[in-house]
Amino acid sequence: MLLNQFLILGAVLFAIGVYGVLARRNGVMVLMSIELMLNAVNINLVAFGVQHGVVSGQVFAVFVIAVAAAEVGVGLAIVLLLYRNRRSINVEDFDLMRG
Amino acid sequence: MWMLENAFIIPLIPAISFVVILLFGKRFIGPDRVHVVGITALGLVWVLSALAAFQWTQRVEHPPPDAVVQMASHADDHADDHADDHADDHADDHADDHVVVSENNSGDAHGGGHSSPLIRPVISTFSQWWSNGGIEFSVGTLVDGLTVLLLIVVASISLLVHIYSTEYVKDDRRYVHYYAFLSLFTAAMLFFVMAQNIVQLIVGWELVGVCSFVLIGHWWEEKPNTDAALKAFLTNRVGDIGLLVGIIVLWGTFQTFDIDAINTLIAADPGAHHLALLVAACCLMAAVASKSGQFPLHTWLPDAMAGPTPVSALIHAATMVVAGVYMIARLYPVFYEGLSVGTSSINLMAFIGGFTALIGAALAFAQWDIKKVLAYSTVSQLGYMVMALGVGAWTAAIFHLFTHAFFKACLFLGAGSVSHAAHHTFDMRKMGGLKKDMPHTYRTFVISSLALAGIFPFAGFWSKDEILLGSLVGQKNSYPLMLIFGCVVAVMTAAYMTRVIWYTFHGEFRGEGHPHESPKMMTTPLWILAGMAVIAGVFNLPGPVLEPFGLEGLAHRIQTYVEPSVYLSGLGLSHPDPSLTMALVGLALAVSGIVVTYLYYWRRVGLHGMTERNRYAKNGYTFLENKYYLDHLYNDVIVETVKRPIANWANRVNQNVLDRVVDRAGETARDTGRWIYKWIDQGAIDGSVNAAARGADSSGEGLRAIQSGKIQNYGQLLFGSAAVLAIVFVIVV
Amino acid sequence: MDVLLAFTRPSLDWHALAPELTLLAFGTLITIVDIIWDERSKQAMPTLAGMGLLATLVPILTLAVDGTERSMFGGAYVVDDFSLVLKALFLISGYVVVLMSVDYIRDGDYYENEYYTLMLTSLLGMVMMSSSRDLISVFVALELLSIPAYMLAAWRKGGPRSNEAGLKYYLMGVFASAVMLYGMSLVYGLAGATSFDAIAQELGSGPSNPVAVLGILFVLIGFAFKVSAVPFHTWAPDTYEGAPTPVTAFLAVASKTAGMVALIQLVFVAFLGREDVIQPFFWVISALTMTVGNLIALRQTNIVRLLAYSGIAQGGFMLVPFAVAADAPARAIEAVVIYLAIYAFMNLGAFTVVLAVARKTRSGEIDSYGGLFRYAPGLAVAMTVFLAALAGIPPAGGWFAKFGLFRALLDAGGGWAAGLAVVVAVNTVIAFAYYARVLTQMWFQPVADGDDRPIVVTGALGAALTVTLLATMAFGVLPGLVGHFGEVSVLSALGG
Amino acid sequence: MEATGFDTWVLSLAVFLPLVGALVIMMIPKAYEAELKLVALGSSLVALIVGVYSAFQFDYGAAGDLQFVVDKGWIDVINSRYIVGLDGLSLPLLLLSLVVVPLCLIYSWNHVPEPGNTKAFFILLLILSTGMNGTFVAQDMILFFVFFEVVLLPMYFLIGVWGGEERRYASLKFFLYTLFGSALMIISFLALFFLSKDSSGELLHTFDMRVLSDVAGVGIIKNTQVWIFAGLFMGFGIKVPMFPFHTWLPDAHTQAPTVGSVILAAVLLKLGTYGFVRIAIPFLPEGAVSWAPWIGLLAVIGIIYGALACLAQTDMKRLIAFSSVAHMGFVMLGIATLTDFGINAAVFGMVAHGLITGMLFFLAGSVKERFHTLEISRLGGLLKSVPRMGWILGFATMASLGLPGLAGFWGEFPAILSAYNPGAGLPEETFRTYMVIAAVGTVLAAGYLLWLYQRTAFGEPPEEFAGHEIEDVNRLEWIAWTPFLVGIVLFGIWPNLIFNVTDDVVSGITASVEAIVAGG
Repeated sequence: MLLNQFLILGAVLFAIGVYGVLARRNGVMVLMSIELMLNAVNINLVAFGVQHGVVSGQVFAVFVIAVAAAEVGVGLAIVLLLYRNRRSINVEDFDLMRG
Repeated sequence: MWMLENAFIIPLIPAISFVVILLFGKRFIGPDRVHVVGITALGLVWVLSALAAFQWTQRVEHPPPDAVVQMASHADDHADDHADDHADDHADDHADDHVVVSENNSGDAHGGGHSSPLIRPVISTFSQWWSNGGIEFSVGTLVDGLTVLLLIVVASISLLVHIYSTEYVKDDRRYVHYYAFLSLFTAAMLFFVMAQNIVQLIVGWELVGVCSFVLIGHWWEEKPNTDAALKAFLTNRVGDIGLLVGIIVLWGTFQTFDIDAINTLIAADPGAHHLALLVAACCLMAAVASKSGQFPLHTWLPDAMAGPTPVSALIHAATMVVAGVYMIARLYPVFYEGLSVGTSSINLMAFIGGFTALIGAALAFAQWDIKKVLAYSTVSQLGYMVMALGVGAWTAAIFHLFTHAFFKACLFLGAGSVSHAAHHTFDMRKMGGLKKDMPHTYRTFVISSLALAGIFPFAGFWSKDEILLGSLVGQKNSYPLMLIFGCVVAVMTAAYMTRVIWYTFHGEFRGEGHPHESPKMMTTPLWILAGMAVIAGVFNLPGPVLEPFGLEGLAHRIQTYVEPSVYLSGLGLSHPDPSLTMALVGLALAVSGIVVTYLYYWRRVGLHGMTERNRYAKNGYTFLENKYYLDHLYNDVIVETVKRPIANWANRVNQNVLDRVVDRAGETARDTGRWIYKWIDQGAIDGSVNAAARGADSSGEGLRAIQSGKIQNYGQLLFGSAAVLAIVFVIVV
Repeated sequence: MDVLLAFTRPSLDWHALAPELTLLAFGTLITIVDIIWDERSKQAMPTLAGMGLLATLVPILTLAVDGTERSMFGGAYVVDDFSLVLKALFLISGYVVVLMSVDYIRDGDYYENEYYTLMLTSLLGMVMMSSSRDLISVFVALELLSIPAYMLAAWRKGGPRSNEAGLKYYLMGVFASAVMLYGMSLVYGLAGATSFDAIAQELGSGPSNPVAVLGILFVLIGFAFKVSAVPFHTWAPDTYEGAPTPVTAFLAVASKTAGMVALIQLVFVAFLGREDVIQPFFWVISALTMTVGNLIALRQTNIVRLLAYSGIAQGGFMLVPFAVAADAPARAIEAVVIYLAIYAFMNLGAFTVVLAVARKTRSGEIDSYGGLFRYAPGLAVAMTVFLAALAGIPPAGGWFAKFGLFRALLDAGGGWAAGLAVVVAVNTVIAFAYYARVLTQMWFQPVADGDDRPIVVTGALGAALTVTLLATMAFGVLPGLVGHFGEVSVLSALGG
Repeated sequence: MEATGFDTWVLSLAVFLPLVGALVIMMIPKAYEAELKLVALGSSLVALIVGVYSAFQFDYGAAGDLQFVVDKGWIDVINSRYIVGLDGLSLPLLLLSLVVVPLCLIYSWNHVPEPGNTKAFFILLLILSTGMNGTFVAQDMILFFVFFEVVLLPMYFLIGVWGGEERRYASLKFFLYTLFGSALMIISFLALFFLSKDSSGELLHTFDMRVLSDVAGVGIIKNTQVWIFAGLFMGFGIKVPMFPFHTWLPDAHTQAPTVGSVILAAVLLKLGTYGFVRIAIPFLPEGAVSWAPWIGLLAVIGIIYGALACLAQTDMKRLIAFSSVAHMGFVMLGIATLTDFGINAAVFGMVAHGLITGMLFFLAGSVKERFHTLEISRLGGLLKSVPRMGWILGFATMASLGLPGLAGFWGEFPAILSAYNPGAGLPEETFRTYMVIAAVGTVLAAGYLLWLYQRTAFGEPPEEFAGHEIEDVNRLEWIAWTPFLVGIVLFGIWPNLIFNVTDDVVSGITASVEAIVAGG
């Protein structure tokens, strides 16, 4: 099977995700980008799992998906909290503490 | 022989009296009565020393079998009773040395001109003093003729000075401390002269130095006194480098500190370790120069006159300053071999001695302070002794040491008595005509002066004559240069003493107030010393003088009793036969000196005012008055390095090349310390440390920039460094 | 496909799982109690939580006594001495943190019950982490301990700083774990299995493979983030400063320890074969972490932030042994474990003092410690001990931790190790420079704003203080106590 | 030999009694000042008595071997044990530190320096004492290290809390310097632990100093030895302090409170030199041989340099501090010769310097108390205003410039002497040069000390103090000082009191060094 294509897809997705995290100012978009990265990982895992013909890859992927859900939940909660207190979800604004 | 074996008691007594006076002086005894303690102690010391001297003569007259070195067996005893002084491995070859010694002795007993058997010194050692590297070093006493001679001298002078002082420093602000330290000094000096090993020599040497420091600075409220005290101590310290190194070299060569052993080893095999001995001797010469005021380290001695006059008499005329001479005599083999006295017609010691004698005498002319005149005269006489030792006339030197002690002490005490009368001034320009007011002082002063000048039949005549004789005949070949020095000095000595007497006792009284004779407590010691100045000569009369009276037996007593032939025989010292001509020449020179000066001052003939008229003479005079600018040299170079001018000499700065050079040197030297401290220590070393600290601090500040507070910068940093690491590792690994 | 269908229910060793289950039980219990009597239950919460943690220690003890090594889920989950030691450590530090929290949480406006629930959950994650020997279980444990921590960091609802702390921690956290996961996926891809032993076999040796290197690096980086190693530390200072102080202590100690545990497993079991990657990586990282942490700490004026950077530096010290992981594995693990144990107590102690002082001064500035020795000598002395320990000065505990590092390095020997040793030496010196600034304030300076009323130390804080102080001193005077645990954990971790 | 019965307790008591005292005092509230003072003095005195007892029980015939040895398990994981023992090398130094502490307590009995707080002050002194005593008896490197470090914090606080103007800077500097040194030192210890082999080539893996000095570094190749020695050199050399690591000393001394300076000079500096003799040289003979010339060089530089720096000082206390640099230079020179002569002299020098410089610092402290200045230019006429103190100062000065008959001499003279014939494998010419330089140093010493004395004691007291009635030496000072004065005289007159004790140990050390050098 075409392992490499999957890997490349994964890598590309991952790269996009990274770019998003580092470049987008909107908190929510950052969260999305992280999801993107996680899915890149899932693709890799599943692909490898199939290549090796073992189930663990998919199991791992399932775990990742589950955890990702939880993470995003917490993430949104925090962003919401910030929005309530600061009226902004622009990650650039949050630099009360530095140095 | 009990006294000789237990000689340690002698220094112990004044030591105890020191402690007693210092601790109980003020409270229990009472400031006005402390001298009783001191005098009693010294009286005791004197008796014991006399006893020791007597017992020594007995030992020489009827030597107990174990005292004579002839057959090898004694070598073994000796080896045994010294096994604890130096490493055992030495004991053996030590024994062999003795065999050699005895052979030598039988060899040149006749050539050496003395048939007396070689009497071993009485050596008694006490518990191990210190130990190191498994070797145990004992403290002990070495008593022989030289020791007892010094014992007598120190005890007598010190006793007389104690008595004299009761009047002289009466109601002084520190009467108690004064007597305490007189006692301590006496103790240290006695300890020094009976030292059994060279470490003890150092100890005594330094202790007397400290006492002189304390007593010179006795009136420490006035800065000049303390300056003088410091100058004395520091100059001696400079010499002590030599002492330290020299003794270390001796240790390195012979692996023992034991004086007896060292002397015997050298005497046994004169040729060996010549280089080491040369180094050692030169180093020790430096010490001698500093302690015994030899050129060029003599400048402290005149300043030391800042101390109370009795102190000057005791320490800076009779006893401490001869410590150097004593050390040469004590370790004579070292110097003899090291400086190859026997084989060359000139050597360091003789030259330094002669030269010192010369300049000392010359400087004595330029002084107006009576004590300074005497001080320079002391310098010159010490030079005489060193010169005598340098030419190999051991006995003559010691003989002169003996006689000189008495008449010079007498002169100092006389000067003290004068100033006591003339309102505590020592400036001869404020004296004059004291002859009638203080007859006793006058007479004793004149007698001692004659003795010093070397007029027949006073003590000085005999000893000086022997020195001149020694340098005439010398060892193996004569010392013409030294002979010339000696003669010139003889003339000058006579001359400057006459000058002193003129200015002090004759002419009109130039001071204010009514001078009066000093009380008994001061004149009595003067008379005693004057008496000695007359008769001290008899102790070493040459045979011919005595033949008419059929007393040949009494000839050369000092040579017989004092000379440590057991050490010297190996060196093959000779004793020149007395020569009438030499004696007459010496006498003539002295007389001529007196006569010329007499004419100059009393009869007003001669080149009066020459120094005013003649430019050269004037320069010469200034040159003398400035003591050859040596003081500048020391003050600037050496003392300024030590940060503060020790003598207040600003008024004597001359526009003189030497001086300007010296000034610069001084400036530079003085700031060295400060410079090093400022730049090297605080600047370079400490600076770098602090700089490191600052660097860390500021880099910390710089790094804080990373912590921008912006999440995404964090992210970039995170992923960026991740990427970098990844690339690096992927490539490298 | 039959492979996928061949599923057999794994055998569960209940004794082995007892600690986790107890913890879980108490977590749920707290929630239930909260639901039943919400307001009235407030007082009981800390007690419950504390009891839960102590209760959890019981099965751990029984397991330790029993001593047999238990393995489940095909080696994905192992209970051995190593894991037991660390579980105990987690629970004890958790207990101290609870003690620290009691008054703090009660007096501020916080959701109290959830706070403890989340803390227990996070601890559950840590406890699991110490047993995980498999990529999946490690990942799950990691998230289980992290997610509650994200929330706790933001726990001061109204406080913008706290929110910001939470956000930063969260975003960086998930970002890092995404990176880590990517690395894991690659590793998995090459090994074809998730269990560490398998990975060790597959990656262990053989020619270097860029993908493997990349995978390993990313995985390590994920945890390097967790232990706030430079340059992945950036979140730590801000989060520590913003988060409620007990939480900060929790993050600085417990979650850092968790990260270290994971690293130990990964490095010494899974990747040990690739020392060509591991050792240089950790050499660089640890040197960087120590130095940067210390240098920046020099410039801090806020005590918590100072402790944050000091914590980063300490993390750097802990990473040092990894740089000789392959050359001297036994000593290295020993060193790390010992360091973790001692660090937990001395750092918690320091934070406890900070809490106690802050209750009076209401300030985190170092200057507010002026003259502490005058009006609160007890606290001053305690703080002195903790700082001395952190600086590694006998007889306070820290010296033995540092000693462990040197020991590992010199056991490995060689120029690189010696070089790192010197770096450590220099850093201990720098470190003292800023600890000394606190000491200076406490001892040498006049009382800040002249207010020298004594400080009342509440019972809970007092208890926390006593525990940490005693432990710190005991470890210093009789390092054997802690040394023993280091030793036992080595044997099991290296399967020896 | 393993001790039995009460003797097993002797050393532990001597070491830990002060600590116990400190703990007890912590319990006593500040209000009961008299009580806690008594407890402090009591504990330190009992420790001293125990020490004296050990000195009497000590078998001087076997001064070469350890006595009162206790060997119990301590940190098994790293195979480090609680081993303490007393031999001829430790005994004098242990007694020194045991004597100094109670005297310091007495001295500060009624006037603890600003800002007061007797309790804390005494506690710190007692902890300090435990650290110092422990270092001198520890026979296990880790134990040694711990005690060596325990000393730091108390001294840090003594300087920092009770010190002068610049105290923060001085205390931190002192601390960081020493910390750096000891960090490198522990690295070297570990290197020794891992590399030492016994004669059969077996790795020893021990911290036991007895064993390590027996094997004397066989099996560690020379290069490694040199490196390990370098670490030890930093550790001990900074403590000594040797040029150029000395800059912490003047600051620390100048800023420290009087008793702080006294203890620093009397005992703390000795930890470094003791380390050289006890650890560095016997464990690494070859390293020592290759380092000795450089140590000697730094030593003589220290001698001259310290003296010159003294001449630049305007502050009495700082001058004394720099004189320490010079004096420790003599000690290090003695050690550098690797001869029994030199090392014995060094040990003597440690004790002598402890007594003399300690005395000088006491004096400086009392002068400061009475005149509120140590500016040499502002002082003067002490002999007049406070005669007894003036005389004691003179005495101490003389002792310090190495006057024969007082203790100072026996530290200097044999040290210089030993440089004439340095130990096996050392360049003779070099060391003879050192010898001469050192001898010159003695003159400079006389220079700056007498200069100091002239400026402070001689002359008339300056006007500013003319009016006031100034108290001369008071009773407490007499009690605190007399032992020092007696010691200086006693050891000066009969140096064998110390030489005899140390000689066996030292000979043993040098013998093994020579054996190694001859063998290699």
